[in-house]
Amino acid sequence: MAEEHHKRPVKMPQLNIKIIRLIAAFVVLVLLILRIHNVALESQLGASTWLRLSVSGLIIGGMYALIAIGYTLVYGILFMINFAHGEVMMIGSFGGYFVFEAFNAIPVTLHDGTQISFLNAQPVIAILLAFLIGMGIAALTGYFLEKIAYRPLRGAPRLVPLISAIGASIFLQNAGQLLFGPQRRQYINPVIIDRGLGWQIPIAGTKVLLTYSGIFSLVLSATLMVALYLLVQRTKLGRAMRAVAQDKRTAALMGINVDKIISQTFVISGALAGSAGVMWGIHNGLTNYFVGFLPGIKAFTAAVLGGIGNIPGAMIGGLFLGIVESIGPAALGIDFQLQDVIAFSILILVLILRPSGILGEALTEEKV
Amino acid sequence: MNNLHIQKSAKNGLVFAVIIIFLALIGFTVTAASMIQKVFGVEVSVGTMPKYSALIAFLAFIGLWNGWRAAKQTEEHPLQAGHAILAGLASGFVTGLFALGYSLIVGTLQSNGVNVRVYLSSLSPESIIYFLFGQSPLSGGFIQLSLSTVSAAFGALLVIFWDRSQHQFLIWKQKLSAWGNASWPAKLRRNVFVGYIAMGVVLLLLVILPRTWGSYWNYVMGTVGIYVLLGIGLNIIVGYSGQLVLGYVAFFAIGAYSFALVTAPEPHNLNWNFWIAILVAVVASAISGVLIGLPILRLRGDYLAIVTLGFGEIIRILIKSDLLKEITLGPRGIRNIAGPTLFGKSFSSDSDFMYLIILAVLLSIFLARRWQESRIGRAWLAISQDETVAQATGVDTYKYKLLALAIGAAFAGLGGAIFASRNQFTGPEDHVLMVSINVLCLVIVGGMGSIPGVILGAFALKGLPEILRELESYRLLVFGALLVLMMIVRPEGLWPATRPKYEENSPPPVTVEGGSR
Amino acid sequence: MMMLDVQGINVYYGAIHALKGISFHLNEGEIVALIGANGAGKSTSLSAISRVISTRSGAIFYKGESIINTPPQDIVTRRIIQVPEGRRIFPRMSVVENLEMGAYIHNDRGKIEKNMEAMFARFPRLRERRKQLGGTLSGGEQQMLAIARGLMAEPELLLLDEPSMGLAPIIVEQIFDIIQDINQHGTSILLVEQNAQMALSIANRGYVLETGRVVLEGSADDLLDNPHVQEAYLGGGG
Amino acid sequence: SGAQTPAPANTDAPVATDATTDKATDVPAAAGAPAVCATDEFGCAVIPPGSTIKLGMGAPMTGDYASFGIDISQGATIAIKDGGELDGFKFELVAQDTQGAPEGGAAVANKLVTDPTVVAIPGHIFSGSTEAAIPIYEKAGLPMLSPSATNPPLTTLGSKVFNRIAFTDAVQGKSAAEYLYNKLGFRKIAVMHDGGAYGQGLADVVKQEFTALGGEVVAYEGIEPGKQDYTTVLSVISSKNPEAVYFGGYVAEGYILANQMKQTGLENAVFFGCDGTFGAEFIEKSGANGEGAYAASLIPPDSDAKAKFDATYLADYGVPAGSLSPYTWSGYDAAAALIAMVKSVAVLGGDGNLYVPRGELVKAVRNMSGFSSITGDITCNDVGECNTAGPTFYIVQNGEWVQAPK
Amino acid sequence: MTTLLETRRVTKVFGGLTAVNKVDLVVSQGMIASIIGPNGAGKTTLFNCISGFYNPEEGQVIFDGKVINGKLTDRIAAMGISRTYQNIRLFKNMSAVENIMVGFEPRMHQGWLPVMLRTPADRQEEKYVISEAIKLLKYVGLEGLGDNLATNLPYGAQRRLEIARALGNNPKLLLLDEPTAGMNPQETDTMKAFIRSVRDDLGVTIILIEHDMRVVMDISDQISVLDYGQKIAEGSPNEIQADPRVIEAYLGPGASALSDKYRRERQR
Ligand SMILES: Nc1ncnc2c1ncn2[C@@H]1O[C@H](COP(=O)(O)OP(=O)(O)OP(=O)(O)O)[C@@H](O)[C@H]1O
Ligand SMILES: Nc1ncnc2c1ncn2[C@@H]1O[C@H](COP(=O)(O)OP(=O)(O)OP(=O)(O)O)[C@@H](O)[C@H]1O
Ligand SMILES: [Mg+2]
Ligand SMILES: [Mg+2]
Repeated sequence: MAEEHHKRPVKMPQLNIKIIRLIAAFVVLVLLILRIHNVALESQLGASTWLRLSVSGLIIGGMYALIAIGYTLVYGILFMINFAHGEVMMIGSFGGYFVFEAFNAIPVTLHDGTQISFLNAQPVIAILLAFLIGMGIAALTGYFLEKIAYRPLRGAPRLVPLISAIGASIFLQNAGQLLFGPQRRQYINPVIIDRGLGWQIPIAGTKVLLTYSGIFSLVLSATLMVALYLLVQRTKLGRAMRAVAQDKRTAALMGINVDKIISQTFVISGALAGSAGVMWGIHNGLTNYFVGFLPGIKAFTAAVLGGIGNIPGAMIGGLFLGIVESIGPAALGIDFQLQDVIAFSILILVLILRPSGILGEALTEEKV
Repeated sequence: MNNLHIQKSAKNGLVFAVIIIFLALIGFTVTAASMIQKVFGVEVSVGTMPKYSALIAFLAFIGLWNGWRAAKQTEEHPLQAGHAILAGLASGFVTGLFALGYSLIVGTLQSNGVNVRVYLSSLSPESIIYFLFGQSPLSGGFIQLSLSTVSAAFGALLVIFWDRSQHQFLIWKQKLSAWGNASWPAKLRRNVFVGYIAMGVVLLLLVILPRTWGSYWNYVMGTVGIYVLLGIGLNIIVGYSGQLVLGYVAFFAIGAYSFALVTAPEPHNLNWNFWIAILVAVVASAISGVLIGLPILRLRGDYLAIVTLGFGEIIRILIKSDLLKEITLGPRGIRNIAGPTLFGKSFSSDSDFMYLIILAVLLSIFLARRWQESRIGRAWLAISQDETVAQATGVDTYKYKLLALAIGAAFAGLGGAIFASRNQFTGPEDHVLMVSINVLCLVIVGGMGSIPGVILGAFALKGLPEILRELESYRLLVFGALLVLMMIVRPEGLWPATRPKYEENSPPPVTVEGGSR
Repeated sequence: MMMLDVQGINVYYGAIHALKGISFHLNEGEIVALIGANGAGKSTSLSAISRVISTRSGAIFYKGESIINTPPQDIVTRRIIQVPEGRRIFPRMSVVENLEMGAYIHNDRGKIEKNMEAMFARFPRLRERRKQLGGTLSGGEQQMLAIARGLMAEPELLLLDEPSMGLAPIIVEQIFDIIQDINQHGTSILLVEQNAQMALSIANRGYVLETGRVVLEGSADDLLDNPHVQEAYLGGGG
Repeated sequence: SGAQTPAPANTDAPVATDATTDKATDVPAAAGAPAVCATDEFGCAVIPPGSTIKLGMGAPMTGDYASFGIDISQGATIAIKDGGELDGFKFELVAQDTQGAPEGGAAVANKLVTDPTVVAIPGHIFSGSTEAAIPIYEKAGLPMLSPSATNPPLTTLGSKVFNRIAFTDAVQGKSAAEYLYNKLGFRKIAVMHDGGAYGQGLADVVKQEFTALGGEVVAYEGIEPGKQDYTTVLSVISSKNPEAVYFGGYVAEGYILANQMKQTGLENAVFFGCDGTFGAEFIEKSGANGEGAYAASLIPPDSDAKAKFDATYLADYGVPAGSLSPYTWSGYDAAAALIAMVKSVAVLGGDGNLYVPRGELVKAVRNMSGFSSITGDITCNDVGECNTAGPTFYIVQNGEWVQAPK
Repeated sequence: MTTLLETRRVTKVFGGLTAVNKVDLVVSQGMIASIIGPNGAGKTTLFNCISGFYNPEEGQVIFDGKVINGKLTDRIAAMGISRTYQNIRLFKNMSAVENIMVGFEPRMHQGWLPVMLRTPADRQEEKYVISEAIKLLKYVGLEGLGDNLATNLPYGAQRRLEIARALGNNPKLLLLDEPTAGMNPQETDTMKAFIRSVRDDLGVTIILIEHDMRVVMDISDQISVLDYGQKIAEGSPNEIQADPRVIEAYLGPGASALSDKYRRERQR
């Protein structure tokens, strides 16, 4: 199975089709540019608006990217779409929620006698712990998910684990609802990353608010992504993961414990999802059992957009999708309701032009 | 019995501890107990908890299972009674300890006036007290501990009995199958008329049942039937031609909406005839299949999956968007969709619809089989297994893939039209991603590429949740778990596909177990 | 001393009974050849020793200890290394990375570097291609890489599966030279080959497998002179 | 309440079974059946001793709208508890999962009509699911009183059984537009909605009415609910400088918008919500950002009935009133009103069975008048709009909802 | 003899690597032509250019007088070029007969409608294909194994099944990529005879890639040698065996000579 996959089959593009495609792409591009140009001229969207749009796109995109990496990591190794990944993120987000909630309940008296919560007295500890716990339980969920729902299906036809993943996703979502209730729960952020606070950047007469929580999310996701990239490229564990991805049996012949590596992959991918979950909570101020569904689908899209199985691809795909989603409707002058229509249309367009994603395997022709 | 065994048993106990505590946390213990009580014919009165005996029965059942698993894990042949019971005891004890711990924590919190429910919403005071058998946390916990240990030991005993009787059981089984292969059942099986008679009985049932089983079952079975239709369509795309499509609902939506728009008084007041409208729906879906297929069929595997998923979402969002509100009435949906008429007479009762659906399903099975068992089916299969080589062997892959998509879409369109007509209403909420996922699941749960599989799968996917309604809010939880279980137990599907035979008088072919590639 | 002792192992692929109670052994320092037709079970035997497939019954002893319950990764740490059929290079890893994968069980960086140098010295072609991705190497280069990768683990017992398959005659020559050389440096070798002529000419002893059974065994020279072997595996004595 | 018709102890008249209806309403020709059952259009529901009188509800209990279904059904359950007994018979709520979809609505309706002891439906939740269910209940003669199906045309379908206490989008939208234009004096507003039938319905009406009054709707945007970042759309709206942002949708999106308006240059625009965004949750989750926001409501915020309900809910389910989804109170009211109506028509038969004449009940619900409830008095008109009064508008001041000047 | 296939300065580049470099090849009707060369010389790549998998950057492939490069693989198959693969590529989960029947695809004409209606023409075609496929099965010596899934067949049988599938569309030209790889000498001899009989019985022209010199030298009418993508020699088996460049780049001292060498070494 492994061999069938790493030679990602791409059909031989024929010359005429190529030319037609190029022309079509060119026409679409010109139309897009014209449209954007017109809209930009007509609407009075100032520079500040564009900046706001880009920043919010980047932040959302960063989170998509984090989740997408989890998808890609697992896909790279098992060639399966881990449909339950979004739910793992949801569970992570509850981990962070409960840490904040608990810390908020602990009162602390400051030197000057004022009463504040431990959450605000030691925000750094609180945030760190929230991430640790969120990532921890998400990692644990990932670990058991693999062990229970996927490991028995090793070697089954490709779509079977997908269905198992869908079942697991339904299970986890409902477990979340039953455990924590259907209502949304508000994330009590430490004040220093409150969603209303941030840097005021004056632009063209108005001010643009860059929230601390947003920038924090962005920086954190960037850091995590780089760390992960280094892990996969530079460390022995990373090499082992790549080896397992390329050929499980031969990997075993090198002395790699394949099951262990797969477990570890799920743990890492779960932890990433968990961090995204906590971030999502902090940035948006709430969580509930359904919070993983939409980002899950989006991140999956991002992973494919970037070239599924490819870690830098997932990052780029996530950021790209985030930005397209937020700038797209404004730039094209389309109703925001159609945000996802634009996002998916761009996806289709990109894949038609680059059938294996933005950074997917360089388009070599299949060797037979 | 060594350290390793003890460790294994403890680990098993831990697993069951997690299960028990999870079930308690989501309040499933109460629901399970009430169901047990109901099975014994005692209704649970409103606003009260079931009897404690029901809870004991439920916990004992889990304990038996716990002990069973623990004893099996010793992997001894033959099983030694002492070891097995010890393993069961150990495992049960570990589980019990955790149950005790849980009881203490939750019970103490509860008695100290903490409203646990604020954090864990299923954990009502009554359910906590119920879990503690109405006792103090400590004594309630000890009841749990002893119950778990004792029942696990009995579970281990069961294994021993099973082990002892297995040999006998196997002999019986062999005898039975030998007899089945040798005497009249075998003759019956080989007789073609038996097949015809069986088919006749099924047909007769299909004719009689809709009249007799009431509107609810007509509705549920009608839904199952519509999903069979969808399943057969998607099976052509995914099962036969091997293209993973996750946005199948798009074609369903196009079928439902085009049918609705040409028959409903609002918004266009066209009021077309039912049969013409059905045709329109089928053709519109098929054309949309071709149109979306043209640019994207070059994509393979998961790239195709995500693009079609996107397409499904695009259609759904467009339907409810402001942009198309004039045409589709936006999120409100379309009402007063026409029902079937024949010679000016209306056939819109639930059993009429059931017959219509049965007819449509029979027709689609007939067509799907025709295609499947022809050169087209072979070409699809070849494409699904090795597209590159199929093409180099002379198969016009592009054409066949488009054909599969168009036919699959047409079936979805038919399903959508019947669906809209039966509900007399359709709205964007009917065409969400879950529909695609459900149809994909039923195709694979049933056994990819197999038509009987699709039918079984549709019962599993759409019938099961209806049956599980008894479970109330645990319905989907259990359903999700069952889905995972089904895949693990039968990865090749409930009724896997087989290949037809062409060579006469050939020796029986060697088969390989499992569907692994 | 008997290094590897395989006693009556049975292997099934689903319903296919691939190995029907095969027994053979290998003494320290030997080259032992397994020959036989397609599907005779040669590769399966090697995989059974590496424990990447499971045996239904039978025993395998390595240096006197049973390894039947040892997982594959621990087989490798005991320095039983398989160079699998069809090379199975990691296609998206560079030559260097592939070699490092071979040394996965080792942690001593210095020694790994040294071994890698030794491999490059033995296969200069690989040094030229050190940055190239494994998947783009030609068949012969891949085969060299596969052997070098196996040697990076510092094997005591090397299981070689058809090292000459699909290679140009001139490369076959080189490969056989190398095998002999490795053996002379103290590694025992279990060699599976279609090219029975060559295999037996460098081996000490050999076994002939047919449809999952050992049908002949003996010293390499005896086998080379055996009329059945000559007819079936040596191309009519050519 | 109590039996309106005296129960004749021994009527020999066989009870008619309506051929067009389902088994559910078939009444065995029992000696104890009251005469009214023979004449009733739909026959009688027979509740044998030991059984409960069931109210059936179709609601999303799973999926992304589960909080609506669960909250409303739990609200209704409290009403059941408060409803007490009728001649020794208890009431029970059977809430079934529709997942909020029309398909699920029809399935549940079909399921509920097969249970002969289900007498009335305090539902469904969501207009689509309701719409698919109406024809089924129509046939079986089960009166509906929906707490939350607000799509205006539902009452124009000519249904005998469908009634609702949620007020329609048309009524609310019109008064909101007038309030914005006349009372607050705004001339440039942005209109937003969540893309759902309810939210968009409202937004449409507001847009149309506001324009008709002479105002300008500078932006009309739908958002996709369930997301948690709407800064992009708000940024674009902010560039059009509206004086107010009207939003049709639910509180979950409402407070996110109110919060994010402050980050996107809409600090000075007024957030004007609807009854979907009313509730303590809005204040709790928008904090200072919510100050000055408007919403509409049926619920008197400080009524005793509401306080009592909120306390019971917190005790029973651990959820504070602030986190409840809108319509939870209507769920209580719908169930309470139906229980009262059942009590008014049910007859205890001579055989110990309780008989509920279905046709009578349908009529009783439609003729309901002056039933007092948490959300105000319920009086149904001839098409089943039981809440024709306009909404009251509220504004957040100092972290509390107070009634806005009329 | 008429020319069936001609390549003119065919060139295929991968990234920086010129895998096939201006190769001219002429194959006449009825020939068995062999292509040999070191690993990575570009033999398989040349096959891929001929059968349409790759579109050469430069040069032309002319089959039966028509330029075919740039055409899709299924069109080329329909014109009468069939092939097998270096790593067996069967439709694993289809039965052996079905595999062959797929090979008949270019010769079948019934569309989805006739198939749906099961018209007499369709039935007749189907019947014909089944009987022909079973004949082919017999021809390649797999009689009785037809209903087995391809994946369950032994290796040698799979190789022959691949050839049977390739013969399904009644090809004029058959490309065989290392048909005897992984076979022992006895099996190799059987395959050699079989290849010859395909040419003799069916009149199919064959191009063969092989590393086994006993096969190549015995049955080839013409041998072309590739090295680093270029054709370095061409001629009859005797000419090639004697060509010093070929010996240096490819043949080496020869297999039997080698084993003698080892034998002597060990005996010392
Ligand atoms: N993964 C598998 N699934 C099913 N059967 C298999 C599998 N691998 C091998 N077999 C079967 O097991 C038997 C032995 O195969 P094995 O690969 O060990 O043979 P071999 O002697 O190495 O042959 P070769 O010369 O072709 O490499 C054959 O009949 C083969 O078809
Ligand atoms: N799809 C591809 N992408 C990149 N490089 C390729 C591709 N296919 C082949 N090559 C390279 O082109 C060269 C020629 O390969 P080819 O497969 O034609 O060799 P060959 O002569 O068939 O060798 P062998 O005898 O080992 O099969 C090799 O160096 C190979 O690595
Ligand atoms: Mg082998
Ligand atoms: Mg080759």
